Amino acid sequence: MSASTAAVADAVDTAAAGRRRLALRPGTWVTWGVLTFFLLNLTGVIATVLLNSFGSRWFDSWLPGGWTSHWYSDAWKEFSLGRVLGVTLEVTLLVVAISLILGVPAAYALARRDFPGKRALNLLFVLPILVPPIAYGIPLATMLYKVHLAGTLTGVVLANLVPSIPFVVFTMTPFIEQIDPRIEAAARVCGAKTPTVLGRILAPLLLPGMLAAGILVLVRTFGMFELTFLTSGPTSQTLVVTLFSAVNSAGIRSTQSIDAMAVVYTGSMAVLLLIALRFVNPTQLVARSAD
Amino acid sequence: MTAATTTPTATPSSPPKRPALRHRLAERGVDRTLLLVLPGALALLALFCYPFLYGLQLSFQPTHGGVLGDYQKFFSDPFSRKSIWATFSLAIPASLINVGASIPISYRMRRDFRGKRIMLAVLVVPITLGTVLTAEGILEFFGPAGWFNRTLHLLGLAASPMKLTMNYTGVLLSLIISGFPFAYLLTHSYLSGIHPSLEKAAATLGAGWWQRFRHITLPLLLPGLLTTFSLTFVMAFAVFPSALMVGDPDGHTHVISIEAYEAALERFDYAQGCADAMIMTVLMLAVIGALAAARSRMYRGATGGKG
Amino acid sequence: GAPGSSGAAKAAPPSTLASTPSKPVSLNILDVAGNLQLTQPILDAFKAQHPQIVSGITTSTGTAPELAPKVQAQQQGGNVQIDLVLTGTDGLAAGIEKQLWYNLKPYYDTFFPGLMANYNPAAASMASLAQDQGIELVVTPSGPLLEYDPAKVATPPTTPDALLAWAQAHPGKFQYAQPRNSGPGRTFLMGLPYLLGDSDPSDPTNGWAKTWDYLAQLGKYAASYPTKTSATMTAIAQGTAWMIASTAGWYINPRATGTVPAGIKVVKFDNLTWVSDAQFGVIPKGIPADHLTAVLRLLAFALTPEQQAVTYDQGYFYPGPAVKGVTLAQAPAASQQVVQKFGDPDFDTWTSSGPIRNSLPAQAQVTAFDLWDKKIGAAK
Amino acid sequence: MTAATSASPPSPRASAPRRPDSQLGRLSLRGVSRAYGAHTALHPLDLDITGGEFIALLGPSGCGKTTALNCLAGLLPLTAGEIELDGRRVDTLPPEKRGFGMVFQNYALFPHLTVRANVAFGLKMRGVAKAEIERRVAEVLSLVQLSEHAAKHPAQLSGGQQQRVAIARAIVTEPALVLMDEPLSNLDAALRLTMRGEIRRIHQDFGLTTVYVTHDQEEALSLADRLVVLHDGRVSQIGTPAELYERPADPHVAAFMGYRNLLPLRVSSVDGSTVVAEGDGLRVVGTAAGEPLLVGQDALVAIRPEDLRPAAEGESAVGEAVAEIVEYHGRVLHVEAATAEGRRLHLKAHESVRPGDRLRVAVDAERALVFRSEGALLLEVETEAAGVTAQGEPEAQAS
Amino acid sequence: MTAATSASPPSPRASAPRRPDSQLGRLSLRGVSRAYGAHTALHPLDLDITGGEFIALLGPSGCGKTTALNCLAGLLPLTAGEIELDGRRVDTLPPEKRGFGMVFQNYALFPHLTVRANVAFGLKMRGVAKAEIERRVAEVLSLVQLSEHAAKHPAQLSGGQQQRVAIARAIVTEPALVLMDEPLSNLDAALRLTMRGEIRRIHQDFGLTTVYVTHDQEEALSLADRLVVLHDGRVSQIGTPAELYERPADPHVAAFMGYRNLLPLRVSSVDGSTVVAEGDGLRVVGTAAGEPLLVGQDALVAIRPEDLRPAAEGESAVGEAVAEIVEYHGRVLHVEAATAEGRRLHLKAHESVRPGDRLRVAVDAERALVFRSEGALLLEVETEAAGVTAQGEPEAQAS
Ligand SMILES: Nc1ncnc2c1ncn2[C@@H]1O[C@H](COP(=O)(O)OP(=O)(O)OP(=O)(O)O)[C@@H](O)[C@H]1O
Ligand SMILES: Nc1ncnc2c1ncn2[C@@H]1O[C@H](COP(=O)(O)OP(=O)(O)OP(=O)(O)O)[C@@H](O)[C@H]1O
Ligand SMILES: NCCCCNCCCN
Ligand SMILES: [Mg+2]
Ligand SMILES: [Mg+2]
Repeated sequence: MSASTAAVADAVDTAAAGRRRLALRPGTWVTWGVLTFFLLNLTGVIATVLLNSFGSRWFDSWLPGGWTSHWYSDAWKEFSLGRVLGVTLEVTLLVVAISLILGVPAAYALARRDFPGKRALNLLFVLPILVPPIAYGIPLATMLYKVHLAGTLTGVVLANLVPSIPFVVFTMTPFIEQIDPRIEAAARVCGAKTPTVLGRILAPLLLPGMLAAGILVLVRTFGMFELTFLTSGPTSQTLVVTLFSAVNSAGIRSTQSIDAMAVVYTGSMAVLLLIALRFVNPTQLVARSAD
Repeated sequence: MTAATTTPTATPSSPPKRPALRHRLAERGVDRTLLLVLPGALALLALFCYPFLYGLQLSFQPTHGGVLGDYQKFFSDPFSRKSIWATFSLAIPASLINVGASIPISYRMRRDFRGKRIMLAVLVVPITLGTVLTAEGILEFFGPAGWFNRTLHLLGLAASPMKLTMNYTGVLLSLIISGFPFAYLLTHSYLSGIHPSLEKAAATLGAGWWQRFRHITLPLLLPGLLTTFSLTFVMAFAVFPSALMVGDPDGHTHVISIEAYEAALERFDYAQGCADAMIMTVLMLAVIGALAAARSRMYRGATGGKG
Repeated sequence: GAPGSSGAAKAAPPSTLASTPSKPVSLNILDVAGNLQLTQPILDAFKAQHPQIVSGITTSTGTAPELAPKVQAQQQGGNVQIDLVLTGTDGLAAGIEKQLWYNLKPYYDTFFPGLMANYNPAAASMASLAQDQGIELVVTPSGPLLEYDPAKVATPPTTPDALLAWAQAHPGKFQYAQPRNSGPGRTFLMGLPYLLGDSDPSDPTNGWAKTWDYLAQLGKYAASYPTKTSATMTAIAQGTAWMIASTAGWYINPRATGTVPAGIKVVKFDNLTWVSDAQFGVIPKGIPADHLTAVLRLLAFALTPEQQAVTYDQGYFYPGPAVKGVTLAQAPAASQQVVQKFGDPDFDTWTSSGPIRNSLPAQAQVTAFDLWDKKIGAAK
Repeated sequence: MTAATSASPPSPRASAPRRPDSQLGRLSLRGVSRAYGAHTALHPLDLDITGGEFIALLGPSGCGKTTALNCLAGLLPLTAGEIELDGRRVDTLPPEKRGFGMVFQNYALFPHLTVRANVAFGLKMRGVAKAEIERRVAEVLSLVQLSEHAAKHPAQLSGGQQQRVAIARAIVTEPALVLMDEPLSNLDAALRLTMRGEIRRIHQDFGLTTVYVTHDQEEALSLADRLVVLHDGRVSQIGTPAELYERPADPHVAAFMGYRNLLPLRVSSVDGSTVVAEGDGLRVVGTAAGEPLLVGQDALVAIRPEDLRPAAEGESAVGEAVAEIVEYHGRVLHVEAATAEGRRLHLKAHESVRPGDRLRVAVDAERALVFRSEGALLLEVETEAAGVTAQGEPEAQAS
Repeated sequence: MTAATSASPPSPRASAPRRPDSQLGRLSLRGVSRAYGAHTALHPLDLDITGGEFIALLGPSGCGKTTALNCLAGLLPLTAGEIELDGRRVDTLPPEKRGFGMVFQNYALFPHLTVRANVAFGLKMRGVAKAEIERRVAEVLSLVQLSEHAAKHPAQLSGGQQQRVAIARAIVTEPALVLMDEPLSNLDAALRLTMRGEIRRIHQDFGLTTVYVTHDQEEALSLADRLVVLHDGRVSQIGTPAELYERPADPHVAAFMGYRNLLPLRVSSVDGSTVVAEGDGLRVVGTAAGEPLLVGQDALVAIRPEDLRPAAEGESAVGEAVAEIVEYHGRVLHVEAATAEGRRLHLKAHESVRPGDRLRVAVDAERALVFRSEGALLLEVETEAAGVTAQGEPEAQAS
């Protein structure tokens, strides 16, 4: 990789430039070394799980002793993955839809207006991302029990909205800020009323942003363990919680079928990720302009 | 929220009263557009603030002892008190390693090269792995008979397998695997926000690469690094499932979230669980606040080419 | 300071129940013992055979420590969502202490005629732990046993002293998991007082002097104590441990599923006193009468000999059946094959040769675990 | 030096053959003003605009031009005052009801719509029939010479083309009034010149009434029938290009109109409108402009560089200065010279002048305007401030 | 119309009294060129720069100006050629070793350092003693009139002030050569004028040798001793301002130098250097420029607007045209007129002209330059292309 960075433009280079690159070498080597080491380990971590899920058994050896796919059917049956995936899908889609409906307008107002109390409001929208989910999840679960929503799908969706709404707000903000307010003004001057401005001008322009935010919330909700764990019941568990219970609950379970479930989980995430990366730059998955 | 919709108070001086108020509010940015934040804000008030305050209030109603009974209990029981140490001793090294490694790597990766986007995409993968797969993978890969130890053995680097799982190291590894890419991508985006012409300018002024880094890039990057540190810290501080799965939850990785979880959901002592959660929040916010304070004392302006 | 508090927990059970729910109900079953491994086929069969009773069965899994708080929270919220809990002695006892389960005695005559008489001796003995607040479903004499890799251990120890000597000769190669979280670990712990001749095997605090002393010795040479049994299984599978504490179920099942190589062998201590283990179905107070009826019908169904035979399973809780006269020959063919292939031919003679004792009551177990943590675990 | 005769301005400017009638009779602004909190961005503005006129709002950055335009468009509510269109009050109408057209500084094209759809947008909003829309859009696009780009998206167009789309979009609805906010400021010099011509041509051809905001006096002078010069939210002067160019009402307007020499002197004698001002070794015989002057008062004398010429033999000179910087501007040289007392003079020279040459300069009395000075330091401050604000706010802090 | 006499250019321009000696004797570029992959951004460039000279690199966007400057600064390695500074080869040195000063288009001020620290940076890097640094920074800051802003951060300064900090930073180390990349392009018109003067003054006062990149011909003409006009990475012409202004080497340079009328005609007769070109009802008697012409060849006739004047009675006119757009520019009017055949002519008028007036225009033969046409369509294409590329890339699509 380091060769390709250097190669492109500087193919016909002067001696001086060559000398300068030479001087940078140790640092470059260390850097790429660290990165390669990290990626190798990462690959190893993923690959062992993947291989194990297809291995009939894997003891003291480099590779499994035989190959099979029955762990997947086992896991599917044992953990009722069909139902769990259905619930997961239902929860995530609801969370995405609701957090977009609540988050996008809020993001719009926050991005476009300066008003007294905006700092407090911003804080309200930042805190749920900063405070550890366990810390507010425990009282939230307690409250949901009181109102008979704990253990229900509704309860899980409500809990997951807490980090998702802020996430939509902060993902959307740069997208909204990119849109020149004068475009809205132009539409108005052209005779467009508010609904038309929203529907014909803003919505199409914000669509990439909403897709990005939606997919990111989808990915996050799919993987949100703590809140779902604290608030879900038997019929409202998502895949990640089932996966955790499978690892942690009593009983003898073959690691292979757990790994098979983990692969199903990661596979679904990877698909979502690939879709997400079509709309957003990788750095946007973690970075946002709002901090 | 705001007085956007309240009835106008009489303003005797100006004859057209209604427009004047609307105008005065509009001047301060208050108009009907603001109603748009209302649903989202109300949802968070109901689902975040209210439960949080409810938990706070609950934490002052312990089953035994006075108002502060549960807080006293937390701090007087050495086992629970030690969870603070366990949390910090994981979160701080993990964040330092993640941010520290991100700096040189993003510094090198600034130039454009073929495959950069793919490289970045690969780095996003761990964020989506999920704690369970990461934990399983760590157990298997770094375990005594895992590829990691087998490779060490093959290379003659270790006589007996290193114990890297079910202990502090395991959790640290999982925090690095999930946290490093996150820190890297953030650092990368902060770094690419620094206009390359600044370093070029420094070069024409006689600064070598180290001086350019030391005097120009680093100071400009520092606020971003602090933010990155804060966010990685937040993630590491909240560590929960992996502390259970690849750690030693009754010992060195008995972090504060486990303490809170056990109090509330294994001992059915919600008051204690809430008190633990409050302690956790306060500690976390204290660290974030300190970092933010440090950050506010630094240069935080534009890092584009222009001043 | 518990969230809300309603009278649901104190609600008296309905005194009379119809024999069939007014309309088919959907049941939520929580398994905190791994019991579904054995009983899932029974649930499926019940659902298939009694659509007029259940319209659906949802199962989920959890851990025993979470059980009581979860049920308690639901009961106090007046919103009990769990109709049946499948639990070991730990969850059972925690609920009894907090009065979370229905007393089922009033329904014995209607739903479980001749219940106690039908249990085999080991099961009958264990059933007393339920104090009529749970229906025992399966039982196993459990252990303690030792599993070893014959490629590395030529002659396995058969006495505690021999084990200690072997561990001393092979430091770090003997392993058992933390008793609090591991069946084999706790069976090993509860079996030692009998093997060592301690003064009162039922009193961990005052009667286990030899045991604690022995474990402290052993701790010097044993490998570290993992939090889960499966870690010890992995260790022996991967060759990092050569000998581990085990039980009948843990010996057969992982080898059958391929988690542990089939070549691993088991050995029993001389003069072994078995420590039995059992699993129960308990019903949280506060579920609707129709659900209660359905659950009771389900539990009764599970105790029929045909269904009990299913619990031979893949040796997971070997043998499994709690009811008299259910033999391996009645079990499904696949089950028979597994047990024949991966079980030890001597198992049946072993279990009939030694005395079988109940495992400690839950409270005493907790005491024992705390002591172990303090005296043994903390020393590592 | 040649005595350039002032060209008489082409007063009723437009006379293109196919010029249609204006949609608008008269637009009246009465005391229109706007405050942002405590800061008054636009002090009461009175202005009557006749159909077909081209009005330029001119002034430095931050003087309130955009504010005024947005008030007209309805994008900003007024703090006070009213706007009447042919006797009908419009200031209470939302922008979409006013029926004006507007061209924004950065064009504000709808990026997701094609050129054609951008232009058609306003007609669609008005519910014009489809066939009619097509016809009118095609007509306007051909007028702005963009017919072959109709299917493109704005991002695929050059700056000048985008500019023309913005104009087309604003005029396709045949609005009573077209508002333009610095429409050329994002273009480079050459293109700005070309587009300036286009705008004037479209204004004439379509019979538009146009209010045009700019901070470029050359642009304003060359385009407008009438100019409104704003300063700090207040009107400094309203007049035709020639009026402003020849008779600026105050030193601000003068500075804006190219009177680059602004000399703070003291009035030494007054004779009717002829005033003599002296100071620092300089002596100017000039014409009183603005308010009457008294002997002894501080004055500000405004002279264009092209009006300062070498003094003839025996002629009384303004003063003597040494050329410091000589810039070549093709046919003329621009000279910056300093007097012994350090005063800087800007002048144009047609002969060869070199740095270091001593120059005796003179000015015709009617070319030197003498204003009453509102404090001697004002000039300095003013020049500096222009430097600061002209650049606009420093980049917003990223964070 | 007045026949403006061409001013003779002030050749050895500088002669300020306290002018120090230049640090540089001679800088030679030999075949300096640079390619990006297959695209050659800069074709071999030969140039000798003498100490104290002010050289402007002039050309439209994308012509390779920045590339050339970056090659000089060492920020971009050369593809071929060498650079010698007083006989010492410097093109192999990294930028930090060359000791040149550079002013970037966007200033590239260090935003986290105060003005003082920005200026001191280069001295600090060279390990100059603290007291000495302080002295020299103070001196330079007072020279650029920023002493009272020394403690501010760049973001707190106006554009012009930032500009001056950038210059101060580049010159404080007394570099052999100062490189400036469009330093004024981000400023508004008024400030640009002021800062232009400053740059020239600093160049003189400090005895600098300066290479200045711009796409603004007026700026280049007014500042530089010598201009290098680039076109598509190749040198079109190198010469003094007057040479370029009066004798552009090709139509590109002419267009750049303000010959706004570029008429594609056909050569009808050649007599020594006097050429007659005709077409579309126009007839121009002009002077051959560039390569020699033959009768019947396509030619491009370049005339400045200010050189087109009303034909005198009986004088043979270039042609007749109807005024279409008349712009008021103070003392002169700018007229755009169209011939019956649709040709557009740009001219300046000092008398009153109104749209619709018929004009007979003439030009002095020596003011009309006749170039051999490199294809008749070239002009059209060229003008359009300038419009497109001058704006730079169209705004990036928001999304
Ligand atoms: N939303 C606002 N809130 C507060 N003050 C404002 C606002 N908009 C403009 N101003 C202030 O009002 C004054 C006039 O602003 P305006 O935008 O009308 O100036 P302008 O003449 O258009 O300037 P420019 O040439 O820079 O566009 C300025 O001082 C500006 O700072
Ligand atoms: N890094 C690069 N890779 C490939 N091509 C480049 C690169 N930098 C510049 N070019 C190309 O080289 C040519 C010259 O670019 P350069 O930046 O020198 O132009 P310029 O004259 O400075 O233009 P401008 O006035 O727009 O700054 C252009 O065609 C440009 O597209
Ligand atoms: N500025 C980055 C904020 C992104 C918040 N997401 C962090 C949580 C990742 N698990
Ligand atoms: Mg404006
Ligand atoms: Mg450039």
